[in-house]
Amino acid sequence: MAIDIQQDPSLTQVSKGPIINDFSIVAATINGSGSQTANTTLIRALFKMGIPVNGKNLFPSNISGLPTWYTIRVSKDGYVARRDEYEVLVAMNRATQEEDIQKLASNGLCLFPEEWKLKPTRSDILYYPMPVAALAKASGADAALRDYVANMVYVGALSELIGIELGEIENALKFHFKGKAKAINLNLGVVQAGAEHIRSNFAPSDRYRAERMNGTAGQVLIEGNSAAGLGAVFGGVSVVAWYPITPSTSMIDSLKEYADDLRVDAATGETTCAVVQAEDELAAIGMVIGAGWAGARSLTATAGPGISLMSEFAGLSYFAEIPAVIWDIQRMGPSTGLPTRVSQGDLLMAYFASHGDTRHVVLLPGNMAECFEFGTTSLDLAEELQTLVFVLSDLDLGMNLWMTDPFKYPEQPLKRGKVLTAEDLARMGGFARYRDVDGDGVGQRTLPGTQHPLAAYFTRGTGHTDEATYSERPDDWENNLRRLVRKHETARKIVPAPITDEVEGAKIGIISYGSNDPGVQEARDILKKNNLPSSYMRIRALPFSESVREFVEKFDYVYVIDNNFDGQMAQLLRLDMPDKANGIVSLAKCDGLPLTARWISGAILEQER
Amino acid sequence: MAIDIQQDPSLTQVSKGPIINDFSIVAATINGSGSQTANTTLIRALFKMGIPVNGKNLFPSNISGLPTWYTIRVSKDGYVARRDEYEVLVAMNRATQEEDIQKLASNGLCLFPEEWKLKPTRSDILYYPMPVAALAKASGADAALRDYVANMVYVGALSELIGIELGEIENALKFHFKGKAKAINLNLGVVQAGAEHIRSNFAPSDRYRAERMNGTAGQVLIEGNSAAGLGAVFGGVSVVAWYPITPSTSMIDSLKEYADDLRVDAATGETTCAVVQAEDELAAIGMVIGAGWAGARSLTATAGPGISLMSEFAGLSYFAEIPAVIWDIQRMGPSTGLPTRVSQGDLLMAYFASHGDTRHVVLLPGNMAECFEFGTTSLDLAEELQTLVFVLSDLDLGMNLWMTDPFKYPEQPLKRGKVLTAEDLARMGGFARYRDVDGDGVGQRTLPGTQHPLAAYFTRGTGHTDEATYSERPDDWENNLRRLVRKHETARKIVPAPITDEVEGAKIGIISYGSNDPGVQEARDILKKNNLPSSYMRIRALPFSESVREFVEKFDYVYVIDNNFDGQMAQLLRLDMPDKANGIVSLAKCDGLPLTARWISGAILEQER
Amino acid sequence: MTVAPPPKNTKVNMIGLERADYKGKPSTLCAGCGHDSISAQIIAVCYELSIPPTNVIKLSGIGCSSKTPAYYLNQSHGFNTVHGRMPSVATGATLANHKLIAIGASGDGDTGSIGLGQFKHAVRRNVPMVYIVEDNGVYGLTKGQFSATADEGQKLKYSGVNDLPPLDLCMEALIADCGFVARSFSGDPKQVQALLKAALSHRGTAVIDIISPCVTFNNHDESTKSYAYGKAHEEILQEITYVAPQQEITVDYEEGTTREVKMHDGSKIILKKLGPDHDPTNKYRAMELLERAHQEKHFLTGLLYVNEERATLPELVKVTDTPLVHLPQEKLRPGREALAKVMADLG
Amino acid sequence: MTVAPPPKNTKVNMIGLERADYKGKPSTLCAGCGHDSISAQIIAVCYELSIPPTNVIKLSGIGCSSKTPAYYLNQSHGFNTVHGRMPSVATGATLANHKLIAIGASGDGDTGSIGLGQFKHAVRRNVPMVYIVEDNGVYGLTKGQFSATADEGQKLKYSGVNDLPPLDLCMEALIADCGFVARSFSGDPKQVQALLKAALSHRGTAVIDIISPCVTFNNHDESTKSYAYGKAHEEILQEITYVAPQQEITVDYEEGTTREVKMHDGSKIILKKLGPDHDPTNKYRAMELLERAHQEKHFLTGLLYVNEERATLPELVKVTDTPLVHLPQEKLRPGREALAKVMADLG
Ligand SMILES: Cc1ncc(C[n+]2csc(CCOP(=O)(O)OP(=O)(O)O)c2C)c(N)n1
Ligand SMILES: Cc1ncc(C[n+]2csc(CCOP(=O)(O)OP(=O)(O)O)c2C)c(N)n1
Ligand code: SF4
Ligand code: SF4
Ligand SMILES: [Mg+2]
Ligand SMILES: [Mg+2]
Repeated sequence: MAIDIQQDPSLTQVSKGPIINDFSIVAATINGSGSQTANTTLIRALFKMGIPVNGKNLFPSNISGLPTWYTIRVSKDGYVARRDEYEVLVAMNRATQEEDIQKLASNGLCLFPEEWKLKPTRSDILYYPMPVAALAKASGADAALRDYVANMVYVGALSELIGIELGEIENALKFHFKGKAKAINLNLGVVQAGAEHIRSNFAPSDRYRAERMNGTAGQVLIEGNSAAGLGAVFGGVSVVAWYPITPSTSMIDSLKEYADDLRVDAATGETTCAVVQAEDELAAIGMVIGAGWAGARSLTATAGPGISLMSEFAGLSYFAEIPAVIWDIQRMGPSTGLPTRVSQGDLLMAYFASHGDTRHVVLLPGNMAECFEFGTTSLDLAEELQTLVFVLSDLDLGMNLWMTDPFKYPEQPLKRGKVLTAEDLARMGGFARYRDVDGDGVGQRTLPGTQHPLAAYFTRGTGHTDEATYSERPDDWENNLRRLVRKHETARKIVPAPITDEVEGAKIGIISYGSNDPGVQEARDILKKNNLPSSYMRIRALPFSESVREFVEKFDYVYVIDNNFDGQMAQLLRLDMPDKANGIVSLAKCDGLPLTARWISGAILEQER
Repeated sequence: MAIDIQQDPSLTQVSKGPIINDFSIVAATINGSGSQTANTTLIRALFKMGIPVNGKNLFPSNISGLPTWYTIRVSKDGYVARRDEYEVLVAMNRATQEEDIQKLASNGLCLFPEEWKLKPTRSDILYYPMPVAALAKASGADAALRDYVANMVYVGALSELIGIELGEIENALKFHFKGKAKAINLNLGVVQAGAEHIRSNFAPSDRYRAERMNGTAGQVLIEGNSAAGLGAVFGGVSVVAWYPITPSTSMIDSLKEYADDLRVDAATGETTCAVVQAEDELAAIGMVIGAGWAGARSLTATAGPGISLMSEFAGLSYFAEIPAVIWDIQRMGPSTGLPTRVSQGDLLMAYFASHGDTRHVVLLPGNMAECFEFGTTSLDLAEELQTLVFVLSDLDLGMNLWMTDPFKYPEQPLKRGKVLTAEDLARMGGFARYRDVDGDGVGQRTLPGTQHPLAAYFTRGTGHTDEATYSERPDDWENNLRRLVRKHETARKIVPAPITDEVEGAKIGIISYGSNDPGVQEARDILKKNNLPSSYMRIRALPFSESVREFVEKFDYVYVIDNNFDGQMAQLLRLDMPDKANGIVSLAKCDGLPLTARWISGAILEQER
Repeated sequence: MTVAPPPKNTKVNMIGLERADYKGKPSTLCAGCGHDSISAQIIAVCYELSIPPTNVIKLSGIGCSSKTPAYYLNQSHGFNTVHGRMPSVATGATLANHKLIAIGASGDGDTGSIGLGQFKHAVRRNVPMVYIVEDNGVYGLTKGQFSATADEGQKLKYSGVNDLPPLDLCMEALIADCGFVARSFSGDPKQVQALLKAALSHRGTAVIDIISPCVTFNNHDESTKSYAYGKAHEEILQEITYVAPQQEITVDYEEGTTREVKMHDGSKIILKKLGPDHDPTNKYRAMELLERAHQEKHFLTGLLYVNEERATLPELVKVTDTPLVHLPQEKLRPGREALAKVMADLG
Repeated sequence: MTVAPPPKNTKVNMIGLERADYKGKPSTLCAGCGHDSISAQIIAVCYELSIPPTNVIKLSGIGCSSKTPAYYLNQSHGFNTVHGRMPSVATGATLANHKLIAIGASGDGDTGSIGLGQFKHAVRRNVPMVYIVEDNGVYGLTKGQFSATADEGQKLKYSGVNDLPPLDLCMEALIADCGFVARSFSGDPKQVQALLKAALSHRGTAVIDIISPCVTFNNHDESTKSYAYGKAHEEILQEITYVAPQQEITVDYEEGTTREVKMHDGSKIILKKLGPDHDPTNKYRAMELLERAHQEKHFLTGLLYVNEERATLPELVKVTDTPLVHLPQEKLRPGREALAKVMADLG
C-alpha cells in the first residue's frame, strides 16, 4: 500500500521544489510513550546543523495516555514563535490522527505507523507509512523498552525525508544518554532502520529540506525553568521552599540539581542552598518570609493557584517589608484551569495581591537570558527594596526548549540592601526600622542574631511607628503608607527598564512583554512588509519605568499585546497613565497557546484597516 | 477646686448662648471598662428625644486596658457623618486626657473624675470634676460591678449639663436591661446622683443643649452588622460558615441570634439555617461553596485577611459557577493592619480576586436599609448568576449605631436562578450545564439528588466543554471565557443601580459609595454654601451599571471619593471607561477613620480653587 | 423518574439498575494504577448495595486520585474541587443536603500534605461521608515527589531519599475522634469492597486509607506502598462481611471467631479475626497497633476502629429533616410579622 | 558588642545581664490573663540560663497569646506573623540561621484551628524551636468563640455549648513524631520554668502546651481550662529540675525516684515521678495516658515524651555550619568557571 500512495502521480506533481530550513514538524503522540527523547534528539540535531529551531510541547494534564503534540519549528530567519501551521506530521496517536492530518499544510508530509493501515484522505499531501512496531521489535530491545525506542523510527524516517544529518543525530543521542554506549547504539540502530525504510521504499522527497547553515553558532539550547533555576543558584539564593505545581516544578528540580552540583561542599556534603518541599503554598511562602526576615536570600516557585494561596503572606511581606521572591510560572487560569497550557493571566493578581492597598514589584522575563539574569535581579531587588518581588515567567518560556547565547556571568556583586551590623549600631547609637533616612522610602534593617542590645526590632503586620512599635494612630498609619508609596517610586527607577526598538518612520507603537516577544518580533516583520513599520517596547517590570510613558506619548495610540483574556497589561497601563488611557489599545488572546505572529499582525492590521 | 474653676469669670464670659442639638460628645475611656452601656444609653435617650444622632466607637485591637473613644454626634440637621471636632468631652482615661482635652473645641465642656485632681490648662473650656468613685461606691453596687456602674455618673452629669431628659435615660436603661428592675434601679440611682452632683455644685450651663424635637419619629437604631445578619435571615440563607475576625464577627453573632429566634422550629428545635464555625477562612468558603453547589443559599462573613485566604476558592466559584456570598466587613489593611479601624481598601482585591482572568460581582451597601436589603440581593444574585458575590460593608457601617427607617419586608420572592428539576429533564431530555441557552451567559444547573439519570454533571475548576466534560481544547476554553464575559455583562444589568442625585445647575459631579455617603451628603451642603452645587452618584455595585458612564459623561471631570489609599474606586472607573479616564479625579484618604464632610468638601474646594 | 425499564435479559440490582448505570467515563490514569481498581470497587459496591446513583455525590481534591470520581457513577453529581480542600466542600454539601450519600476521594498529598488541617477538622466534626484516601506515598500528578505518607528512607526516581517520618492517616483520624477508621490495599478487591460497604453504612465520617501503588512513580520494592511490599507485608487484621439489611445473609463462619458491630442504619458488620484478636471498639488498642505497625514498617488492614456513638454534624447543628436545599420559601424567609416584631423590639 | 558594664550593685547573670535586660514592653492583655504569667516565666528562664537575648528570635501568629512576644525579651528580634502560620515562618528563619534560639508563642486557635496543618508539619520536620501553646480553649482576641481545644459540652457566654470533641495538641505532636512533648499550667510557675529550661535544651521541636486560662472569656468553672478546674484536677506527672551544664546542681532527691533524660546539648533533665510511674521515652504509654486523661477529662502535666534521636531540619538539609545568612558572596555565588562549565555542558 505504502508504495502505491507515494507513486500516485497526482500527488507527486503538486511538489514545487524544496523549501529549505523554513517549516514546522509536529510529532503527535500520546504522553508517557517516551517520545520526548526522540523530539529533543531531532531538535538538537537540527540545532547542531546550525539551523535556528524552537521546540514547543503541547501536553495534557495527566501522566500517560492522552494526546501530546510536539512542534519543532525550523526557521532560517531565526523565528522562534509558535506557528499554527505545520508541514511535516509524525502521526503517532491514532486518537487524533484524523484531525492532525486535516490540519497538515497542503504539500505536507505525513508519517504514520504502517500498522494503522490508514486510507489516504487527502491528495495534496504525501503519506509515509512506517513499520514502527516491526522495527522496534527488530531492534532487539527488551519488551519493556520497545514502545520507547519505537519513537526512534520516526527520527530515522525524518532524517532521511528532510535531510537531518545522521551524524548529528548520533551526537544528539550521545548527549542525551550521557555517552552510555548501549543505549546510544540501541537507539541509533532504530534510527538507521527508520531511515533505511524510507530510503528503500520511497522516492526521495524534496519538499522540505534541512540544510546545514550557520545560524546557531555559539548558542545553547535550554528551557526557561532551567535558566531560572541556574540563575537563582548564581543569584545566591540560600533558602528555597516550594510545593510542587505544574509548570513550576521543573524550575525547582533544575535549581536543586544545579545547587547540589555547585553549592554543596564536596568534602562535607554541606550545602549553602537549603531546598525544602513544603506541605503547601501557604507554608512555602511562610518559610520564604521567615528566611528573608532572618537575612537569607529566599524564593519559592509556583503557579496561579499557589499565588492565590500566598495572598495573605504577600500582604505581610509588603507591609512588614520583608524580602521575598515568588516565581510564578504562569499557566492557564482561572481556578485549576489548564495546568499544562500557557497564559499571562496572573499579571493583575500579582500586582495587586492581598487585601488593602498593596502594589508589588513584578519582573517579566522575556527570554532565556532574562530567566537567568532575573535569578539575581529578583533577589537583589527584594533585598534592596525589602519587599516581595514576583517574577512572572510562563509555561512557554519555562518548559520549552529555546536557543540562547550562553549566559553572561553576573558582574555586579550581590545587592544585599540596607542591613546594619553591630558595628553600625554602635556607631549610630541605634536605629529606627521604618524611618526613611535616605528619602527613598526604604528603611534600614538588622538581622536577628546581630550582637547589639539595640539591634532588635519587632516585626508585625499591624500598624506601626517608624520605630516598629505598635500604633493605631491615624497619622502613623498615613505616614507609613506614604513612605511605601515613595518606595514604590524608588522601585520604578531601579527595576529592569523596558527594551525599546524605535524605528524611524514607525507608524505605530507596540507594547508587549514576556513570552510574547518572539511572536511580536515576527509580526513586526510582517507588518513592515505590509507597509506598517512599528516601534516596539518590551516591558520587563512593574511598576513601569518612566520611559514607558515617554514611549506611549510618542503615539496617538499604542497596541498592547497580552496573552490573557482581559488585556491585563493594557489595564495596568491605563491605570498608570489615565491621561493616555484612551490611546491604549488592547489586543488580547487567550486560548492556552503561545501567541503567533500571524494572530498578532492580523489583529493589528485589522485595527489599522 | 471644682467650684472654683466654674466660677472663674474669664471662663464663663466666653459663652455665646446655647448651641442647640448641634454638637458632639466624646467619651474617652479605656476598653473593657463597661462604658458601652453608658454610651448607648445616652444615644438612645437623645434619639428618643427626637434628635438625630449617630454613635461612632473608636476602639483598640485588644480586650481591655487600651484607649477607646466613643463619639455621639447630635445633629438637628440629621448629619450623621464623623466630625473631627467635639464640644463635650467625658475624659475617663487618664492616659489620654491631655491630648483629649487639647482637642476639645473652644467653649467646650470637659467632664472628668474628680479623683484626678486635674489642674486646668485651658481657659476657653469649662471643667466639671465628677466624684466618680465615690458615687459608684455609694450606689451600693457589688465591688465587682462598681467600675461598671461608675460610667453612669457621666450619663447623669451630661443629662444635667446638656439637658438629656432623665425620663428617656430611664427608658433607655429599661430597654438595655430588658426590664430587669434591679439593674435598672442600680444604674438609674447612679445617673441621678451624677445629675444631682452637677446641679448642686455648678452653675447651670447653657452652652450646649439637647432639646426635644421631631427628627427621629418612626426610626430605629441599629448597627450595620445586625442589619446584615437580619437581612440574610430574611434573605433565606440556609448555610452559614465562618471564622471569627474583627469586624465581621458581630454580623454572624447577630445572624445566629436572629436565626435561632426566627428560623428554628420551636417544637422540634430544628433549624432551617445551619451556622458552622469553621477552622479557618479556607474552610469557611469551602463549606459555602459546597453548600451552594448542593443548592443551599450560603454565605460567609470575613475581613481582609480572610478574603486573601479565600482567593483560590473565589476562582473556583467564578469558574465552576457556583453560587456563594462573601460579606467582607472591611477593616484597615494591608496585612493584619488595624483590625478595629475602617477602610475601603479591599475593593480592587474583591473585584479581581484569584489568579487568571477573573472579575467578580461586588455589592456596596451604603446604609442600614441596604445592609438589610443586600442580605437578600446578594443571595439572589449569587443564585441567578451562579457565581461568587462579594458584599463590601465596613467597620463603620457594621459596628456603629445608625438611625434608619424600619426595614421593608422583601416583597419579591427569593430568586433561585436556573435550576432544572427531574420533571424539566424528563421534558427536555437532558441539558448542557454550561450552554448559554438564553444568551445571557448563564447556564442551567441541576442540584445533586435530583432523581433523573441525566441530572448529574461534573463540576470542576479545570477546562470544560459546555456539557461539563473535561477539555483542553483551545476553542472550548475561549468559548467558555467569552460566555463568562457575557455573564458579566448580564450582571451589569441586574446588580443594584447607582443612586443619583442630579442637581439643576450642578457644576461638579461626585461619585462615591458605601459608608462615605453621610460625609459626601454633608459635604455637598457645604459646597453648595460655597457656591458649588454638585450632582452625586452613589455606586452600589460592580460591575458598573450603564448609568455610571452616563453620569460621568455629563461632566468634564468627576470627583471620586474613596476611603482607601490608592483611590481604588477611581481606578476601577478608569478601567471601565478608559476614554474618560483623564476626567476621573481621585480624592482618597485613608487613616482608619470614616471620612468627614470637612475633609471631603475641603479636598474638592482645593481642586476647584 | 422516567427511566425506561431495563431490557429483560440484562442483570439488574434491587432498584432495577444495571452495573453499567454505575460506570463512569473512561479512566485517563496510567494503566495498572492502583486508583483504577478502587474505582472499580466503588462501582461494584454501589451496584450491589443498590444505591441510587442519583442520591450519591462524589467529591475530590486535585491529584491522580482526585481525578477518579469522573471514572465512576456517571449518574451522580461530581465535584473536583481544589487541592486539599475537599473536606470543607463536603462539609457544606452534606449540611445543605444531609440525605445525600457523600463519597470523597483524595490522595495522600491532597489529604496528608496540603489538606491535613481540613481533613482533621472534618473528621472532628463528623461530617457524614465516606472519605477514601488513595494512598501511594507520592504526588502522582506532579510526577513523583514525596508526600507526607512517604516512608522514611524511601528513594524516588526524581526526589532522592525521603528523610522525614510518615504521617499515618489512620492514626490522624483516630485521634481526631473518627468513628470509623480502616485501612486496605487496592490490590485486595474483596477487602476493599467489604470495607466500602461497612463505611457506606456508617453514620459519620468513615475514613478508609487504601494503599494504592503508583505504578509510575512509586513502585520500587523498598516502598511500603509498592505492590511487592504490600503483598509481602500485608497483615490481614480481620475479614469483613457486610450484611445488608434488605437481604439478610447468614455467613458461614465458625462461632466464636466473629464479632458483630452494629451500624447506625441497623446493618451489622461481622468481623473475622484473622490476626491477633482485635477489638475494633478499643481505641487504645487501635492506637497501639498502628504505632507498632509504624515502627515495624508494616501496615495493618481491616477495620481498625469503629464507634457509632458520635452525632454527625447535621445532627449537631440540628438541621431540619427535610434537607435545607428542599425547603420552600415559606420556611426560608420568616413572615411579615416577624420583621415587624424585630423592628418594634429595636424601637 | 559595646554594652556598658552593669553597675556593681545590680544582680547580673553569667553573661553580665540584669533581669531587666530580658523584659519586654508592658503587656496590654487583661489583668490576670494566664498568658502574662507565661511571659514572666520566659523572662525568668532566659535570665537564669544566661541566654544572650540577641541570639533569640521570638515568633508568633495572631491572638492574645501571639501578642506576648512583645512583652518579653526586648533585645530579641520578634515577629508577629499572620494567623496560624508561625510554624512555617519559624521553619524558614531557623533554616536561614540555625544558630538562633527560636521561641514560638501561639494560641490554641492559632495552632489547633487555622494552624493545625502547619503545626503538624513543622513538628514532623523537627524544626529546632520551642513551641509554646498558650491554651485557653477559646479565641480570646476575637472575644470568646470556641477553639478546637475547647471541651465538649463546655458553655461560653456568647457561643453557647460546644458540641465537638477537643483536639489534644500534645497527642497531635506526639503522633507527628515530636521529640519533646510536655504540658503544664500557667498557674504553676515552677513547672513551667522547669519545662521551658528542658525545652530550650532540646535539639528539635519542643512542644509545650500550657493551659492558660482566659480570665475574660473562659473562666467558667465547668471549663477544664479555668483556674478552678485546673487547680482541682491537675494531676502532676513528674517534677522536673533542670540541670544546666555550666553549673552542676546536685538535687536533693531520693535515689530511685528519679529518671535522667539526656538532652542533645549534654544537659540532663531529671524527672521526679509523682504520679503513676511514667517513662517519658515510652510513646505508647504517653499516648495511652493522654487518651485516658482525655476520656476522664483531666489533664496531665509534665514531660510526657522525649526522644533526642531525630535529626532536626537544618541537619537533614545539611546546611553549612556557618548560618546561611552569614555566608559571604563567594559562598553564595559559584565562580565564573562553574557557569562556563554549565554552558559548555549544554552545548
Ligand atoms: C494549590 C495547588 N497546589 C499544587 C497543585 C499541584 N498538584 C496537583 S496534584 C498534586 C499532588 C497530588 O498528590 P496526591 O494527592 O497524593 O494524589 P496522587 O496524584 O498521588 O493520586 C499537586 C501538588 C495544585 N493543583 N493546586
Ligand atoms: C486570617 C485571620 N483570620 C482571623 C483572624 C482573627 N483572629 C485574630 S486572633 C484569633 C483567634 C485567636 O485565638 P487563640 O490563638 O486561641 O489566641 P488567644 O487570643 O485565645 O490567646 C482570630 C480568629 C485573623 N487575625 N486572621
Ligand atoms: S502517576 Fe501514579 S498515581 Fe498517577 S495515574 Fe499514574 S500510576 Fe496512578
Ligand atoms: S481576652 Fe482572655 S486571652 Fe485575651 S488577654 Fe484577656 S484574658 Fe487573656
Ligand atoms: Mg499520592
Ligand atoms: Mg486561645
